[in-house]
This record gives sequence, structure tokens and C-alpha cells, in this order.
Amino acid sequence: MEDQIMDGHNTSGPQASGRTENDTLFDAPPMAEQERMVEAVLFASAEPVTLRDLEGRMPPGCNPREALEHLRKRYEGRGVRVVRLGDAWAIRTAPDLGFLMQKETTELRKLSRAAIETLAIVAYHQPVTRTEIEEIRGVSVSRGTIDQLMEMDWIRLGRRRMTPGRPVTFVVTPDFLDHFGLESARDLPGLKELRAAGLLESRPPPGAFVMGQGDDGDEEPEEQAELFEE
Amino acid sequence: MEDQIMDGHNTSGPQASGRTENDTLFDAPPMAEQERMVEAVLFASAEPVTLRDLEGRMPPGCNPREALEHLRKRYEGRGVRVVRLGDAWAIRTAPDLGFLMQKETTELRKLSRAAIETLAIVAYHQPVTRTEIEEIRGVSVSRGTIDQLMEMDWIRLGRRRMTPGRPVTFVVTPDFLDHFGLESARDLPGLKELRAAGLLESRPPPGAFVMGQGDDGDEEPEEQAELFEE
Amino acid sequence: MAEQTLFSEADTTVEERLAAEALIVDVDGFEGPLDLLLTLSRTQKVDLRRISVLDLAKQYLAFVEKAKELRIELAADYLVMAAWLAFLKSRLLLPPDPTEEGPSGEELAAHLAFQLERLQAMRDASARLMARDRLGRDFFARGEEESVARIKTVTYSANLLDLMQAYARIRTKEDFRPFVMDRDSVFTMEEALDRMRHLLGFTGDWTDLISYLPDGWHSDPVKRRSATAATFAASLQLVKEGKAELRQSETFAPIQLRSLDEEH
Repeated sequence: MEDQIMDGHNTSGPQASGRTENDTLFDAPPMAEQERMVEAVLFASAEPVTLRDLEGRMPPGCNPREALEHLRKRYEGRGVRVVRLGDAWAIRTAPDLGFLMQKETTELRKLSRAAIETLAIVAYHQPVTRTEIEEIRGVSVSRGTIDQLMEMDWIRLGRRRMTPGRPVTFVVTPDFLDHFGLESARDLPGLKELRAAGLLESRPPPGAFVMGQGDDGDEEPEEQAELFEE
Repeated sequence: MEDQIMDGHNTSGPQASGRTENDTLFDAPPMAEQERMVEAVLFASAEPVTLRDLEGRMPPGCNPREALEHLRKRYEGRGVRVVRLGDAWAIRTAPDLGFLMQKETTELRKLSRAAIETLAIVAYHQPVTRTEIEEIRGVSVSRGTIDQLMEMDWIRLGRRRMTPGRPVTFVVTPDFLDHFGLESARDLPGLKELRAAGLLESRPPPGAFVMGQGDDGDEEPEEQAELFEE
Repeated sequence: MAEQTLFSEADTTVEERLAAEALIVDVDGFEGPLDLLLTLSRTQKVDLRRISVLDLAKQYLAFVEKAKELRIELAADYLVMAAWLAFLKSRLLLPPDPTEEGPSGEELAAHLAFQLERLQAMRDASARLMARDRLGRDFFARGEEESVARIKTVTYSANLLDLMQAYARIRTKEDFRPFVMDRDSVFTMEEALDRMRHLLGFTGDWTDLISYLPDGWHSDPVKRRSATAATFAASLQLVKEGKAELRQSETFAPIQLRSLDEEH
């Protein structure tokens, strides 16, 4: 008891014990308040909480067992329940609503370097052909990388280029914009801005291209604009 | 339940289409049930859940917005609260119970004065360009400051300003709202007073004597208004 | 008057003088001239909307003067602001010149006052913002996220920074490529020296330097230039070593070389 109450400053013995007695004389918070406390702790804790742990956290004189009982009753029939797991307690979703929880089990994986680079090129240069991506990256782009990005619905096929062979082009999708918090791909900062933000350490090669217009100056801006409107 | 989950994956044609038609024929669950669903989903997730996400997860015909309103009322004065953050909703513990949560407290990253001021300027003046931030602070924004705020996911790129140079703008994120317990950027403390006092205007300096002038002095007030209104 | 409370050493208390010095020495602690002006404006003890910009300009100029006296290096921004304020001061004091173009002193002063008020407002706003109840400190998110159904969806994480950095990496790859000289058309001085040491013994009398150029390095101008330079430098080295001597009859005349080595 004493440790919880005391603020850590060790005062002399008799005084301290005197205070302990005083503290126990304070009224414990009302049960409704205790219930609130238990509710907040169970919610925020990463693990089921034991009664002892609750006692340790709550002000002196509290009765977490009783508060838990009230809370458990309150949640009966609700979307979540207060459940006992061994000697610990937790809030869990009602089993009949488990079907709603599917999204919680996604596994996060880091996108490969090839994929993120390819994605960046599509975002900055769209519409862009596979050959152009390879030219910019300086290495060939594996079929799998493009497939993966398309499967993730971050890039999709754009219009065919009106050049010999009529190659397909790639553009980014609304999902992509959504994921990266962009209003449009045109909002991506250019090299100059990246440098200003400290994301780029080196200086541009002479005559470096300026973002937006890209090195494929033959792209009509209308085409790009059009792509984003739909 | 499984069926809903499977929606994305194309199962055999006729079956799938048959189900879709059936689904729309089902009555939506009663509101009390919808409230339970929303409750379960919000409880299960640490991140705010968007209205759209809720709609996607709940059976067809549901009205999560209304269910959320019921739920919010239900939790008024309790140990946890239903809070709105822009388009998203979350359950958070009541601030007055923070003292119980020492265990959960995360070390808040110490921000420099420059970073804090820059953050406030983005929040109150959004969408705002880098030049405007510099004009308000009277000093240039250091390389790392914007970068750091973006990394923390408190600010993000907004729309490009439709002025010469098409500078990028910055706006605050839902994470920012979540962190500071704001429903929307309109709920920033003192926003109305500041606007009434004209202190959120980007007034061009008179004449040629421009201190730290921006290339994009001409602000479109509509744009800002739009952002705060919706 | 205001600047007196800051700087005059005659009738001020020790505390005031210390404060004034602290202000000056701590000039690095200010985030630029606007921040300094805001601090100075507090000595006026009035609402920022009713501030006397003229007094403020005087204070600032006095500050800059004092800093110069104390030999404190002021950043260029501070001096630019000082020049501007001096101009503003003269505009505010002198009767308006009807022939002069541009905004009036009052307009400029009003804008400066606006800038100060706006900066102060943002400072107050950021303080209020940071004082709010904050996630992870005052209120908390769900501690234990639930995963019920076992449907494994793989989500790939990548944020905007990753994307922009990847792009920056590709676009600047060239910058990081190690610098490689075009070795094909470069004849080094070492090579020239080597060659000449061998040849020197065989040439008894004055010989045109150009004849020492290696075969195949005469026609291509790039190669010829490099070989000539290297051979010339090598010949200087040989002269320095006392193994050869050089002569040139007049400007732009052919340079000639002969061995000094007695044994050859």
C-alpha cells in the first residue's frame, strides 16, 4: 500500500506511517468511477490485466473485483465483452461478430526495392512503357514486379503508346493515391523539392530534368490530366 | 460470414452474382445490431476506422454513421469514448484517466521549437506552401523539419498551388487529429478567433519592400475555406 | 526610451544591464530578425496591435549597433532587416514626398506589425496545441488489437518517403558513379618520362621535343595534346635532374632537348 500512495520521497518513518493511515481514510472513488477506471485500463492494456495489477494502478481503497463485475454486466450482449482469461481480464469482441474482424489480420511486408523503384517511376513518368522503366532504372524489370504492383492495384494499364509496336503503358491507380495520401500524382514533389527537403544529398547532373515534364517531353500534358480525371 | 470475406476473390460466376442479388434483398440488421458491429470493429482496432471501411465490412444496407452516433452517446461519460477524427472514428480512453495508464505511456518524441511552430502553421494555415511557412516564421525552414513531421505522419502533401511554379502545399493528416484529439482541423483551438482577427491571411507585403517574400503570395482564400468547411 | 531600458548603461540597474547583455550575447538563440523584433516588442508592454513600429525600429537599430560595438557577428538577415528598418524609420519620420512611388511608411509599418502579431499568434497556437491532451500520454488507443479470423492478407508497406527516396536514388544514380577518366587518349607524365629516359641516350644533339611523342599520338588532336603536355613536363623533370637541357630560340618556336649525360 505504502509504495503506491507515497510519492517516492522518503520522509522520516513516523511521519510516513502517519500519512499511510491518513490515506486509507480517504474515501475510495464511487463504484461508477471505479468501473470507468477498469474499463479504460482493460481497453488500453496490451495484455490481459490481473486483479492485482488493477489494484496496484487504482487509487487506494478501490475494489476492482466488484468494478469488474459491474463492467462485465454492462457489456453483456454488447459488441464486446469482458472476459476472464486465467486470473486476468480483458475486453474482447463478441464471438458472433468475428466476421467483421477480417481486416485486422493483414500482414505487413516491406515492398522490394525493385518494386518501389518501379512504382516511383510509374508515378513520376506516367504513362510509361516497360522499356522506359528499364531505361530509367538501368536494369531490366522482372515480370513479377509489374504483376505484383498490378495485383496490389497500385498500377494499371494505361493507353497504348502510339509508336511502333504500340507498347502498353502503365499509370498509377486511385488506390495508389489513396495509400500514399496524394490528391494526384502531380502533387509528388520534384527533384528540386526533394533536395530542398533534404531527401537528396547530391547535386543534379548538368541539365537534369525538372519534375513533371520528365525526360519524355513528347508526352502531351492533356493526356496525363485526362488520365486522372475520370 | 466467410462469404463476405470472399467477395474480392472471384468465385465461380453464377454463384457469385446470385449472391450479390440476394444480399441486396436482405433487410439490413436492426440498428441495435449495427451498433454492436460498429462497437466491435472500433474496439478491435488501434487505428481509426474510416466510415468507408465500416461500410465495406458491415452487411449491405447498414448505416454505420447512424450507428456511430448511437454508440457515441452510449459511451458518454464512460472510461472510454467514441471519438471522431475527420472521416474516421476510434475509441480512446477518457483523458481524465490518463494517470492510470503510466504503463502504456509512450515516450513522446521531443520536437524542436521550429518543428512545433511549423506544425502549428500547417495546421492553422493549410494548405500552406513552404514559402508561406517561412514568411510567417521569418526564417527558412530547415531541411529536416518538414521531413520529420512527414515521417511522424502528422503532415502530408496537399494539392499543388495553382500559382506560378505550382508549389506543393502541406496539410495535416488524420494521425495528427488523432494525436491531438481533434475531430477535424476546424476544431483547432482558437481557430475562429484567429481567422476573425485576420491572422490566418497570407497578406502580401505592400509595395516592393518584401521581407522574405514568396513566389506565391497570392493566396486563394476559397481553397482554404473549402478545406475547413466540408 | 524603450531602447534605453535595454541598453543605456548610465541609469539602469545591474539586473537590467545583465538582461540587456544576455539578450545580445544570446543572439544565436533568436530564430531570425522577426523573432528578435517580437522579443523587443515585449518591452513596449502594449497590445501587439498598438505597438509603435517606430520605437521598435529604433530599438532594433540600437540593438544592432550595440552588437557591432560588442563585436558580435550578426548574420546577414539581421543586417538586411536593420537596413530595411532604417529606411522605414526615415519614411515614418519624414513628411511624405509626393513624387515618391511605393507604399507609405504607415503601410510598411502596418505590415510589419501584422507579421509580428501573426507570428505571436502562431506561437500561442502551437503552445495551446502541444498542451492538449495527447494520444499516448493522456488518452490511449486500444492496447491489444484483435485478430480473429485467420484470413491472411499480405499488405505491402511503403510510404511516400520510401517512394520519393527511391525515385531520388534512381535519378541521381549517375551522380554517384565513380569518376572514370578516358584513359585511351591520356598519355601520363610517368609514361613520357619512361619513354624519354630510354630515348635520351640515343639522341646526341638538339632534338625537337615533338619527335619524342610516341607513335600514333601525332594525328588525333586530343591525343597529341596530352602526349605533348606529358612529354614537355617529363623533359622539365629531366632538366631538373640534370640529365638534359632545353632551349627555344623564340616564342612559339620549337622546343629542343639534348642529353647532358656524359656516359651516353
